[in-house]
Formats: sequence, structure tokens, C-alpha cells
Amino acid sequence: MATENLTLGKALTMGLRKAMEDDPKVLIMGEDVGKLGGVFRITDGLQKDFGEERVIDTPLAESGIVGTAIGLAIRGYRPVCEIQFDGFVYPAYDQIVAQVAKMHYRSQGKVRLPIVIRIPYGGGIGAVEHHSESPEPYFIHTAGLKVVTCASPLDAYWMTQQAIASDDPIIFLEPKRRYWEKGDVDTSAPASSAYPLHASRVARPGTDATLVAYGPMVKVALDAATAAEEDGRDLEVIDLRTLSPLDLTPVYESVRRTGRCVVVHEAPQTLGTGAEIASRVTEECFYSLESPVLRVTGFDIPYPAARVEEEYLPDLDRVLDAVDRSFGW
Amino acid sequence: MATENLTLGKALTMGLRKAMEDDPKVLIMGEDVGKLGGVFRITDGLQKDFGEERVIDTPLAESGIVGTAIGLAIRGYRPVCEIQFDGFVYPAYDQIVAQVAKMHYRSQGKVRLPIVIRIPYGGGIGAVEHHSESPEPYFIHTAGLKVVTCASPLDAYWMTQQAIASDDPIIFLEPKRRYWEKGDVDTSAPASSAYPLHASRVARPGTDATLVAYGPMVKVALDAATAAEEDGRDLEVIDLRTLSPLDLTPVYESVRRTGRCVVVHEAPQTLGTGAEIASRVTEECFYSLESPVLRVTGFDIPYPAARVEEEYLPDLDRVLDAVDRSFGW
Amino acid sequence: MAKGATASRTRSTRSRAAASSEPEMVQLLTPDGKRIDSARDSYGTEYTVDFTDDEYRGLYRDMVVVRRLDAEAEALQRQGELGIWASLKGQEAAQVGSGRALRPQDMAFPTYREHGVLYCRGIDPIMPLGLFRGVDQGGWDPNEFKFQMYTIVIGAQTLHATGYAMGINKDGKVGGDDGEAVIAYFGDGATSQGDVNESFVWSSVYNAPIVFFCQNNQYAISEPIERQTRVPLYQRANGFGFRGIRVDGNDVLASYAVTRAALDQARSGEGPTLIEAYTYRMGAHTTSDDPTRYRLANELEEWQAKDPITRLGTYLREQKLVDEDFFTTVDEEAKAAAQHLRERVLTLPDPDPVSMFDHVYPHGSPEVDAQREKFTAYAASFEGSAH
Amino acid sequence: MAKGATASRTRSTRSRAAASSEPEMVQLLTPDGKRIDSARDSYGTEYTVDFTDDEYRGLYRDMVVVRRLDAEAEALQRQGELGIWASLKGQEAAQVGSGRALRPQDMAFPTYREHGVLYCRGIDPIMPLGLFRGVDQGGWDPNEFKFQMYTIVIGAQTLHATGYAMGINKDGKVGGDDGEAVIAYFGDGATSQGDVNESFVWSSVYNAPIVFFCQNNQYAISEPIERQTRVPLYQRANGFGFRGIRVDGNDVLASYAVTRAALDQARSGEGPTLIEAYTYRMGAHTTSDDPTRYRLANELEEWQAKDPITRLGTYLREQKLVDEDFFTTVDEEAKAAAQHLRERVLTLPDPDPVSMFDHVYPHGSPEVDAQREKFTAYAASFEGSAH
Ligand SMILES: Cc1ncc(C[n+]2csc(CCOP(=O)(O)OP(=O)(O)O)c2C)c(N)n1
Ligand SMILES: Cc1ncc(C[n+]2csc(CCOP(=O)(O)OP(=O)(O)O)c2C)c(N)n1
Ligand SMILES: [Mg+2]
Ligand SMILES: [Mg+2]
Repeated sequence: MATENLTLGKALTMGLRKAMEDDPKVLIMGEDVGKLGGVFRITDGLQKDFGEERVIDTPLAESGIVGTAIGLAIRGYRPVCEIQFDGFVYPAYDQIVAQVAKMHYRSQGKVRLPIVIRIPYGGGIGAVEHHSESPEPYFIHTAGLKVVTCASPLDAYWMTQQAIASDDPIIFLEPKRRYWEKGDVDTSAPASSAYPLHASRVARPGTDATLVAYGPMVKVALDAATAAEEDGRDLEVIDLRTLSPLDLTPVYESVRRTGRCVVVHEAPQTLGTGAEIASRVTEECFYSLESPVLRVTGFDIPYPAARVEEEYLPDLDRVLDAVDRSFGW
Repeated sequence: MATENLTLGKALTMGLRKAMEDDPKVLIMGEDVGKLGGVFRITDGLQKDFGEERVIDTPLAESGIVGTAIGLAIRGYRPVCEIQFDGFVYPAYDQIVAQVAKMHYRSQGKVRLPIVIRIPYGGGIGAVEHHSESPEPYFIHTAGLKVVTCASPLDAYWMTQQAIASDDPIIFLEPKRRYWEKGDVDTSAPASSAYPLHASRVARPGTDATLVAYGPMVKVALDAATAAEEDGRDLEVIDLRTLSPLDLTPVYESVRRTGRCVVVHEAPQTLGTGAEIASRVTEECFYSLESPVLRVTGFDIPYPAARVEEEYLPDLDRVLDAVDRSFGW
Repeated sequence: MAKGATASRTRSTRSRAAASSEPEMVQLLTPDGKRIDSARDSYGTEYTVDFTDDEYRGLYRDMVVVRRLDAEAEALQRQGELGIWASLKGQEAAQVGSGRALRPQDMAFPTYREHGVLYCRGIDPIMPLGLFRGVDQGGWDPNEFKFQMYTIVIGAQTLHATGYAMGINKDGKVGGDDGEAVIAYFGDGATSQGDVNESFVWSSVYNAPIVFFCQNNQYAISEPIERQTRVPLYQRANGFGFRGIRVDGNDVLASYAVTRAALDQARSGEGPTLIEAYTYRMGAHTTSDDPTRYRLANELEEWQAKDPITRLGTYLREQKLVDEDFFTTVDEEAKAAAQHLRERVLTLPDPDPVSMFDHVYPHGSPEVDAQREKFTAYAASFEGSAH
Repeated sequence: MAKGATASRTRSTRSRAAASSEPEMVQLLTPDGKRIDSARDSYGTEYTVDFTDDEYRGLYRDMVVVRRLDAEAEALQRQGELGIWASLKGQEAAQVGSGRALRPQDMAFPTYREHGVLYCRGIDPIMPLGLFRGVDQGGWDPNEFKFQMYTIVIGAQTLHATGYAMGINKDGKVGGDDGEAVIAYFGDGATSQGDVNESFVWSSVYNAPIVFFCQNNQYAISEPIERQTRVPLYQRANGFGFRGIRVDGNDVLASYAVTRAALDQARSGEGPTLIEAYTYRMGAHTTSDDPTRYRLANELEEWQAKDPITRLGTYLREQKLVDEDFFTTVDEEAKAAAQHLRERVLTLPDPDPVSMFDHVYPHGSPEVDAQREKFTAYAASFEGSAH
């Protein structure tokens, strides 16, 4: 038994470390991942312990990071690429959506690219432009990529290892505003005890309405559910965890019981993740819905200046407002 | 009166030509747009008539095309960039979503980028990989870009000119499989007679169900509506034309009458355009819907080999099947 | 053909060519079939080849077969059997020369035009036709044949090649004759892409065992080389910290010698080289292209005088390495290969539509499975009907 | 300061520096404050400056003020008034030298660190603080001041600069002293980005009137220059077909002279130049950074001996261009400017939240309007409540 109270960031570090210990083919590559340990220190200490050959400070170019990771994967390595911030993934876009996503398909299964692309994402940290974005819809829409995100230190620890062990190319989204939040992790538990990578989870059972969230918004949804108790409403919260493929079975099951559904995410609303969830939930639960699936999301504007981001980001009040609207429909 | 029967491709050419005549600041730039007139000959003859300073064969790099267009726009030009095929827009992704889309916002309106990015898109032409994609969801999700597509020679002619005259940055999607289809265009009509750029249009009125389509799928939807007549079903077809902003008012109005809605597009289903439409229509027309909004789309797979693309692409049968399912719900 | 070429490095007395003057080009066989004993690049490396008669004949045979197969594919496209075809005509020497210079352990990353290199790697020439016919994206096993998939997105493969070469370093597989090396193919147009330049940065910084083989065929579709650069392309390498060499890409001997030397330098830990193979695309960009719109017939004529096959034929003839029968035999061999290709293309089966749902992910996906199932049921609903 | 520098081109007898040896660097003022009359680059261009006493004093004043404002911004960040700050400390000479070399009609495209250039362009130094405080993305009018917005996405602005320069050509605004030119700023790390290399391709091919001003401050956050290149950065330019020059970036005179000459060549139609200003980031990458994790204190000490301000101060003193009062006055001026900055930062108003819906599109959007309206109604529902 080695249960530790870890920050989400630290849990990621320990997950990466474990993956590197388990498989000598695992590489870490990106900008400043070496001595500095990454700007968020997620790779802290790894270069010291695993050497420069396995923890690689790369030249400053994201297409190069992902493109060379492809070659390393063809050579038999398992590269874990760090993109320094969400807003800097776009120079690598072609390599991600036209190369990584398609290689297995194009080669009829002959070429596997077990690449993990880690992206700290989302807002709420008072940063300058390009440092607070939620690019997940771009990747969820892209066939051939899998996309996951963690909301707790426990998931951070295990999902990192599972993603690296998977042969699928995976976009691993890290909720950067939660890096410093703590939770218990039993690092001595066997891998088999971990919750599956591509499965969503009921984070809080409830009966009156279903809140669907992921990554940084799980905490907001849970807080909203707690606050809603005061109004006598018992909200179920589902943490999606896997965004591609989506695992909506627990959502359908929930909405069939509650008849109401609110999806929460930071990405802009139009063709944000909520659009897909609303569409599928409506199709699957048509006769159970008492009101349309509502979305509480970022607005359809570029991410605004930090001093107004609190108004841009979904918060407890906006979630409760949507719940109210759902009940008042 | 100068009504001509033009192919959609020719109508685009004439629209571009007119825009260049009207405003000496309009530039055409891209790969092979000069002597060759583009691989689809859409810029045919323009370099000959307007010179190499206004019709610019660029080096082979999409980020460079869009990035330098930004600088030219800052300098007061109105660049029209051609991306040779849908699948080659991704190297320009950062310049499009992080630069073009945000400059006006970031500068609080001080910098305008009247750039049009033309992209021949979609499948059905028997091409090799990367030549048949439908990347519009990536751009629709991106705040700060506008996105339009034409389905007829008439729209091709006018929308080109309107997009170039607009100060908004616009992704202009050209349904390449329709380049050779003909329609009447009155090129002597005044610009004021043209239908507005950012408005959808009822392409065929009907009473029993609403089909929503755009670009290459409008014809499929119209054919399906014709075929449905045999089954005694009167389908309304709406040609969206503008994908960002979406103009769904006619769709809401229609669905409130018909109670049924089917959205058709080539892009993969998950977070394809249909997801947003379904979500909004459900929210706006909740009590009018007899069945959930159904989506007939590309599958969640990379675009397949040409010899099976007919099975991948939505066709008349798949649309009618969805209409049947809508009625049988 | 392992011992075919030798390259020795001695400081040249000639100084480095100035950027403005016409650059030197390594050549071992002139357009009129005269052998040049040896040639130096601007770094002073001396190149020569020391082929057996059989090896000379082999190179000739390769080029003739490759050109004939290419012509057959083009004809098949004209007859509607392929959707499109990208001809290598004119680039046989660059491709066979570099392709034969690869050692078995070396890995190649091609564009969509490297049919000659593919042939040298021992891959059945039917393979790329699947891509151009539209039945698959190329059917060979990239790792078995050490020849990766064709890449259509310009330049993308150069980064893959670089990463692979970094992996060779990590595996400690540089040094000595059994060291491994990588060759990345791309065109003149590709040199403008960010990815290609990033691959130069990476390769240099990590001293990767890689040869960048740029076939400058003078055009990127309709755009002449002046739209991509105002100095010779091989000079690009110096600014990134590695060697750049221009070779006569229509000279199979020089293409072989320079590539072999560069690969051997790479495998022994001396880092990357950029080779600019100066050649000409004799045909259209692809069968969809119409070069009469952008180039004059006399340009083609000029280059026909530098034809890579003719010049080696002249040499073989003048050196009496062959008799006239040889040419007849080779032509017949090539014709037979083409005929064989044609027959098999016609019988290439269309894929089963439901197979389009396969291989999206190594571990599969319930979403794709659900769509496959729905599709199968939907397709079945038509069975027996007129559809 | 228009007549400040002269550059004359004469073929140098010195041959071009070999890639391996330590490259030459244009210098006009040594670290210990000695004037060098003139210096040549490897192309034989000779640089000197011919400043009036006032101009020398002006450059000193600029650097001191710029450093003091920078320190104030850093202090404001430590006190929570800014979210983050990217200090220019150590790069004052490169920025003031190049910034003062711009003619009024020239256009600059900065990164996020060009506070010194911004100052030279006459923009109120409060302006960039809006970005770092999080109230806007920089408030100046990029076209009015001929200084574009800060660009955080590494390298992206180099393509914008190139396009703008192409526009100058199109407008016929090259040739003569009233010709226009562009300067694009970027760091050593940025040279690895595809975009920067594409901007080199474009600028060369279109002979754009542009100067690429790369401040090689030895680091990209924690990564030393060896992670980006194994040869001196200025050499990158040659392979793209234009001049590359290394200048002592801690020497304000040389930075001025080389930039002025390159801009004038650009404006007269001689195309692009890459200037590598060899300098040092004396502080952290930003206030979020901790350089003790990746570099040793003695490196900083070494560079402190080359401080750009000290060396000009020594020169002024030794040449008796100033008395001791001058230094006191300048320090006081700087302090006052800093104090003024501080006062105004504290009163920078937070933006009205509803303004976040403004300026998404020049022509607006009904979707954004609808969201603005809903937001306003929603916000109003809290008014008067505890929220
Ligand atoms: C990123 C990208 N942009 C555009 C294209 C379209 N395209 C295909 S081949 C080609 C020209 C390539 O020229 P070059 O690199 O010289 O190779 P070549 O075809 O001459 O062998 C272009 C523009 C593409 N395939 N990929
Ligand atoms: C495309 C992109 N990737 C990563 C970053 C994060 N980042 C900000 S500054 C920086 C280092 C830049 O180094 P350099 O170009 O040398 O400029 P300097 O900061 O030293 O002035 C990095 C990696 C970014 N801003 N943009
Ligand atoms: Mg070419
Ligand atoms: Mg730097």
C-alpha cells in the first residue's frame, strides 16, 4: 500500500516515470522537457534519471516534434510528445491529422504509431493569448486519433501509463488549471486495478438531471451538483475521460432516468464537444428527454484577455443557470 | 441581359475576374494559379490579363501562402489564396486559426484582414488520398473565420465577389465534384441583385420533412427530394450556403412545419457540421420535432480509397433511408 | 553491387563555388556517353565507380524496365484503368542510381514518384498501382522492404525519415559497414515547405544518419524552379550545417556514386548530406496535367539530348560491353514485364466496401464498429434489389 | 539620426569564414568601451557610424530608460500587477540599435520581447503592459506607429513581414531614400520553425525589401542555441540566396550600422538580409521561468562584462562626451519614466466583460450578437445580488 496525496501534475510525472521504467522504448520529446522539466515541470527529473537519449529537448518547432516522432515510432520507439501549450499545437496540425491519424489506416494496419501527444489545455490561469485554448474538438473530429483527458490525480497517473502502453495514437489533454489540485493515488496498485482508458465514469450519482463534463470542468460540474443540493436537486455528474471514442453509454443510461442533460466544456460552443453529445443523446434518448440537451461552453469568440476569462469560462453559476433552464423548459 | 449557361468552375473564374476588375487591390495567390490557371483552371487566363504582380505563383508551402497573405492584407491588399486541394490546407493551419482568425479581435478592430481562402473540397472525383476531404468543421469551429460554400454556378459567381468584397476573413469552399455542372448566370445583373452572402436559402419548398445540405450535397438532397415524391413525400431542401455564421432561421421555420429534419454532409459524422445543426435545431424546435434530427454523413474513418468512395459518400439512397427512419421513429 | 563505388575525401584545390556562378555538378558519364574517370564535389570528395560489366548492364536494364513499366502505367491510365499516374520519365538515372546505392539495411522514405526506387527495393511494381487505381494506398509492407509508404503531402516524409534516422542513432546502429542509414526523397518544390527545412534543422542538430535526395526535375507541377529558389538548391544544406552536393541526376553512375558515399558517411556517423539530383521531368506532372500550358517544346528537346538511358546505352556500346542483341533482349524483358503488369492490373479486385471500416485504429473503436454494423445492415437491405 | 551610419561596399580581401571556425562579428565598440573605426562583414561591406555627440548620448539614454522600464515591469509582475513579463535585459543594444536604424516609413514586426524597439517607435511604454496584465493584447495602433502587434506564436510574424514587404514591391515603393523596408524580429529558437524558413524562401524568391533581425540571446527558454543549430545562425541565409551577417548585439553602434545598411539595401531593391545579433538574455525567459535550473551563474557573469550599457557609458566618459551629471540625469529620467509607468499600470481599468464579444469580425456576426445578448441578460440577472 503506497497511497500518496499527489497533485495532478505530480501524478502525471509519476505516470510518465512508471511508463519509462516499464518500457525502454518510451521516449519523451518536446521543448524544454529536459533540464527544465517542462514549463509546468511535468517531466521534472526524468532527463536526469533516463538520460538525454530518452528525454529529448527538441528544436523549437511543433511539426518537427510530431513528424520526427512518427519516424521514431516507425523505428519501434514509443514517443511521448509534449506540446508546450494548447495554442502551439497548430503548426503540427498537418503531421497530426494527415500523418499520425492516417498511417495505420493507409498502410492497412502494417504501420503502427504508438505516439502520445500531451497537451496542457484550457484556461483559468490568467495567461496571455494562445495559452488557454481548448483545441479538443479539432482532434475529436479527426478519425484515426484517440483523445482522452483526465480530471483527477488518480486518472492522471493511470491514464498516462495506459495511453503510452496503447498502440493507438492518442492526444492526451492535461487540464492545466488543475495541475496543482490534489488527490489520493495508490502507486503500488497493479495496473490491472486501473479503470479502463476509454471509458467514462459516473463521478457523482444523481437522479434529477445529468451533467456531462471532462477535464477541467469536472470540478465545476461537481461543485454545481453540490450547490444544487440546496435547491433540492440531485444532479448526476459524468466525467467523460475519453473524448474519442466517446463513451456515452453511461450518459444515455443516466439521461433515460433523469430526462435532462447539460454538457459543460470550455471550448467554443459551435461544433464544440457538446454538439456531438447533444446530437447523440437526443437520438438515443429522444423519448426520455424533458427538455433539449443544453450546452454551457466557451463563447464563439477567440479566447479573451485574462482579466475577463472568468466570465468566458463556464462556472458554477452558468451551469446552475442551465440546469434551471432545463427544468423550466 | 447577358444570361449565360456556365459551369460552376467557369462561374468562379468569372467571379474572380470581376472582383479583380472592380478592385485593383485584389490579388490571387497560390500554387500553379498563373500560367496553368490552377489544377482545376479556376484562375485560367487571369495572370495573362492581370499580370504576374496580381496573379502570383507562390513557392510550394501553404503556411507561406496564408502567412504572406496576412502581410499583404496589412499592407492594404485583398489576397485571394488558393489551396490546391482540401487535404493540403493543414500546413497552413496555424496561420489560419491562430493568425488570420484572431488578428481583428486581438487588435481591437485596428487590423483588418480581408483575405479569402479558396479550397476545392469534397470527394466523388476518384482521386488519390488527401484530395477528397471535407475540412469545413475545423473552420466552422474556429471563431473569427467565416465559412461559405456554393452549390450552383449562380452562387459561385456572386459569392466569390461578395466574399472578396467583405472585410471578414473567409474560407471559401468550392465543391470540386460540381465544377463541371452547369447553370444559368446573368453576369450583367447588378451586384445588388445578388442573394446575400451569409444567408441560407430554401432550394426546394416542401411540407413533410426538412433536408439540410450544402455545397456538393445540395444536388444529392434535391435528387432525394425528387425521388421521395414517388413515395408521396414532399421534402423541403435548404441550401445552407453560409456555414459560419450558420443561418438556421429558415431551418427552424421549416422544421417547425415539418417536424422532421435530416442533415447531409460529406465530412465525418462526429463533430461534423450536422452535430451543430442537430443541437441547435433540437433546442429551437424541441416541441415540434417528431423524431430526432438525423445525420447522413461521411463515416468516422479517414477518407477511403476511391474505389469505395461511392459507399462512403452520402447518396440519394442513404438520404432516403434516413428520411424513412425519421418517419418510422 | 556493394563494392561498386568508391569515394575518397581529399581537400580540393578548387575553392568553393561562389553562390552566383553556375555551380559544379558531379558527373561521371557525359550526355554523349563518355566516361569521366572521377569527379570531385566542392568539399574535395572524389567520386568514381568501379562496376563490373554485369553491373553496368544491370543498371541499364533497370532503367529500361523502369521506364517501360512507367509507360505502361501511363497507358493504363489513358485507358481508364488507373485514376491518375505520376510518371518518372527522365528521372530513371537519379532513381536507379540512388536506389541501387542503398544497402539492404537502409530505409527509404519516398514521395509519390519513386517507382524506380521502389523497383530497386525489390517491391513488385504492381504495388503502387493500387494507389493510383484507387483500390488502396499502396500495398507493400514498408518495413519488410525498407521502403516506406508513398507520401503525397509535400515534404511530410522528410520529418519521418529524420525521426527514423534519430532512432538509428539511439539504437547504436551507426558506425561501420553494417551501420544503417536513411534516404529521404523529395522534389525541388518540396524544398519550400516548412517541414523539409525543419527536417534539416533536426538532422543537423542530432547528427542523424540521413541523406536528403532532392530530385530537382525543374518543375513543381507548372512552377519552374525559380519560384522556389534563386540559388542552387544544394547550397541550402550549408546554412543548416551539413554538406550539399549537386549531382547530374541523368547520370546513373554519378547518382550512384554520390548517394553511396553520402549514405556511407551517414552510416559511419558523419551526419546528413543533401544531394540535389539535377534532372528533368520529361512528361507531365501527372496524367491530369497539361505541360503545354507552361513550357516550350524546345526545352524538352534539350533535355532529351541528355537522356539518362541513351547515354548509358552509348557507353555500353562504345565500350563493347554489349552487343546489339543485348538491347533487343532488354527491350523484350521490359515489354514482358509491362505486359505482366498490365494483366495483373486488370484483375486487381475492388475492395469490399465494408473493409473501409478496417484499420482505423490498431485497437479498434466502438464508434467505428457501430458504423460498420449499421453500414452492413443497410447494405444488406439492398441485396437482391436492383441497387 | 538619419545620417548616422554609412556603409560602403568594397570587396574584402578576407575570404569568407569557413563554417567550422569561429565566425566574424561586426563590432564597432568593444566590451571595454573602445571604438573600432570601421568593420567589415564577410561580403566586404564596411560599416561605421558617424554620430553627433547628442546622438551618442541619445542612444545611451534610450538604453538606460528601456532597461529601467523593463525592470519596473518585472517588479510590477512580482507584485501581482502583471500576469507575466518577458524581460529584454541584456538585449538593449540590439533593440535600440536596430530600432533607431529604422526610418519613419519602415514597418516592424516584433515578437513579445521587443519593448526596446517599441520604445524607439514612439509608442507609449504602457502599451505592452496591457497584454502582460491581461487587459488586452496590446493597445497601440500597429499601422499608425509602423510597429505591428506582438506575436507570441513563434515565427508566425516573419511571414506577415514578408508579405508586407512583397506589398512594398507591388506598390513600387522600393528605390531611393524614401523607399520603404520591413524588419522582422525573432529569436534564435524561432529559426527552427518552418514558418521562419518559409519566410526566407519567399523573401528571396520575391526579392522582398526585408531585414530579418534575429536576436540570438543564446537561449530558447531553457534550450541553449546548440539545440537549434550546429553552425552560426547568420549562415542560414546564404543557402536561401541572401546575405547573412553576424553583429555584436551588445554593441549599439554596430547594431545600428548593420541594420541601417541592410534596411537601406532592402529599400533600394537589393533584397533581404539576415542579421544575427549575438547577445544574451541576462534575465529569465519570463517571470515564470527559473534559469537556475539550466544555466550556471558564471555564464551570466561573463556576459555582464559585455554589458551593452556599460560599454557605451565607458566610451562616453572616456571620450568626454559627457560629465558625471549626465549619468545622474539620465538615471533620474529613467526613474521618473518608470514611476510614471507604475502609476498608470495600477489604474489600467479591467475590460468590461461584455466587450469580449466585440471585434470578432469586422462585419459582426449574428451568432456572436446572440451570445452577447444572452450574456448581458444573464449578467444582469445577478445585479444587485451577492454575486
Ligand atoms: C502540402 C501539399 N501541397 C500541395 C500539393 C499538390 N502537389 C502535388 S505534387 C506538387 C508539386 C511537387 O513538386 P516537386 O516537389 O518539385 O515534386 P515533383 O512532382 O516535381 O516530383 C504539388 C503542388 C501536395 N501534394 N501537398
Ligand atoms: C509555436 C510556439 N511554440 C512554443 C511556444 C512557447 N515559447 C514561447 S517563447 C519560446 C522560446 C523562444 O525562443 P527564442 O525564439 O530564442 O526567443 P527568446 O524568447 O529567446 O527571445 C517558446 C518555446 C510559442 N510561443 N510558440
Ligand atoms: Mg519537381
Ligand atoms: Mg532566444
